[in-house]
Amino acid sequence: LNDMQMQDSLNTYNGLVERCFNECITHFRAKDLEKAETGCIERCVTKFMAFSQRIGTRFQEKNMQQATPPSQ
Amino acid sequence: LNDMQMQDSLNTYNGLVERCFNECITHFRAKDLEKAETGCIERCVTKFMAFSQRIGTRFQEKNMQQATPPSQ
Amino acid sequence: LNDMQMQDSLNTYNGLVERCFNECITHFRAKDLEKAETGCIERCVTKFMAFSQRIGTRFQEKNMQQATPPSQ
Amino acid sequence: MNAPPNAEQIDPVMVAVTEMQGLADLFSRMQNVCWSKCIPNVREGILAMGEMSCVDRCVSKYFDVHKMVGEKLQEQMQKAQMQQPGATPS
Amino acid sequence: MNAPPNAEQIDPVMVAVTEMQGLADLFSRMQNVCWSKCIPNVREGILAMGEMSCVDRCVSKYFDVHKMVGEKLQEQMQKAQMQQPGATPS
Amino acid sequence: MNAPPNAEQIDPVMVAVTEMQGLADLFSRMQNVCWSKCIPNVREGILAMGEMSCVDRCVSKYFDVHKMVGEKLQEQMQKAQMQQPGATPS
Repeated sequence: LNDMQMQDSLNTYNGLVERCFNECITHFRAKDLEKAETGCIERCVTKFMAFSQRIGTRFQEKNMQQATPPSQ
Repeated sequence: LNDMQMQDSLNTYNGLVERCFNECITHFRAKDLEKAETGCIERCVTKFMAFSQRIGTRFQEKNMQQATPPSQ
Repeated sequence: LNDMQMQDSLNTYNGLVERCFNECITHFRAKDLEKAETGCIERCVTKFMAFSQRIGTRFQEKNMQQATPPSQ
Repeated sequence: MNAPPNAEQIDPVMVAVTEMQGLADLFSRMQNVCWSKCIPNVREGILAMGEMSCVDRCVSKYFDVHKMVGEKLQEQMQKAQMQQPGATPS
Repeated sequence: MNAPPNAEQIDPVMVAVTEMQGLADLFSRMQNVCWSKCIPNVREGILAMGEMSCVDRCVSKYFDVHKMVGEKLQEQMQKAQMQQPGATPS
Repeated sequence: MNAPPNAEQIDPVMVAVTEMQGLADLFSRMQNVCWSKCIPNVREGILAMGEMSCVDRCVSKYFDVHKMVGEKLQEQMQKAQMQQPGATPS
């Protein structure tokens, strides 16, 4: 279970990298990141964190609402 | 193995939800599903079941055809 | 670990099939592959192998560069 | 697979783990879908008002669709078990 | 996890499980691809005639591509083992 | 895999496996992204010069983004732990 959580956060991390890369990196004329790109990445991460927190809260609210307690 | 099957059907289920959501939900002006959306979801599930049955049958035919019996 | 590697190469294989299918198969007027399609698949696999080798080499270079030796 | 004989078929721990994985999978798909539906760009590092309410509604609708698909699936499977269609024209 | 010591390296059960997972992965990818290639919309809750034959051909072609890619991969890997290219211009 | 009973919670083998899976996941995502960004078609069976340098730069940038996202994430999480926002307007 612990391993699963580690796995999960790794997936989130790698997923975020992919997302922000796709969002912010549009050309390959040079091998280093440009100023505009690093700025975009920063905003992307910050925004994703805000998004993630909000969607996580809503998800849990909904999930609790929906869950019927098992009768054991 | 049993767990794997459970996992598989969960993936199919969650995948279907994603598919039909993308297909049928196009705006977020309200938080409840509209009539047009629920109708679309229903057709989406029915159609997917038909699709799934057909593709599953064809897949198994092909898979058997291709499989050479192991000589053990 | 061994199983994981097997799993990985299976994923790569299946991923390549999907990639080349999407790249090369554009219509379903017949059930057999056409000449243009098989040619495209061949180039797709060859190109992917070249791509894969190059990106793998670059990845390892970068990964080694970045890795700080663990202090145990 | 040579686990103690009787715990094999319905291991409650595995059921719980699978359920959690199902929930995690649901969440991660919902997250992807709602991001692409509600977040058109990252020109700002904060969520705009409209984006916030879009996210809220997206979650709400996603849960509704999830529930509806589940019900519909069960209904369809029951129907399928009862009539069992045979002919499949090509 | 408490498996008999020496069955560790090439556990036939694991091989079978991996094969099944490979097949499941193949199926699920094929399903996604053929859905997106053959089912343009869900305006009707049934498969149209044209969609049915598209699905059949899609499966057929997918298997052919799968087989072809496998053969081509093996051929390429053998070639690669024989010549081993060194220079990679940047 | 036959670890001593109490090493259960932080099994170093599992940590290593997870790390490797993380790396494999990173590689596979990078491979997909760089393929779609750098390889516009397969009209030729070889990598063109421009494609090669695109791949090299893509890998380089991907690693940089990976590193940057990691740093930014940690920074954000520390900030979040310090202020703990309460109100979430809908």
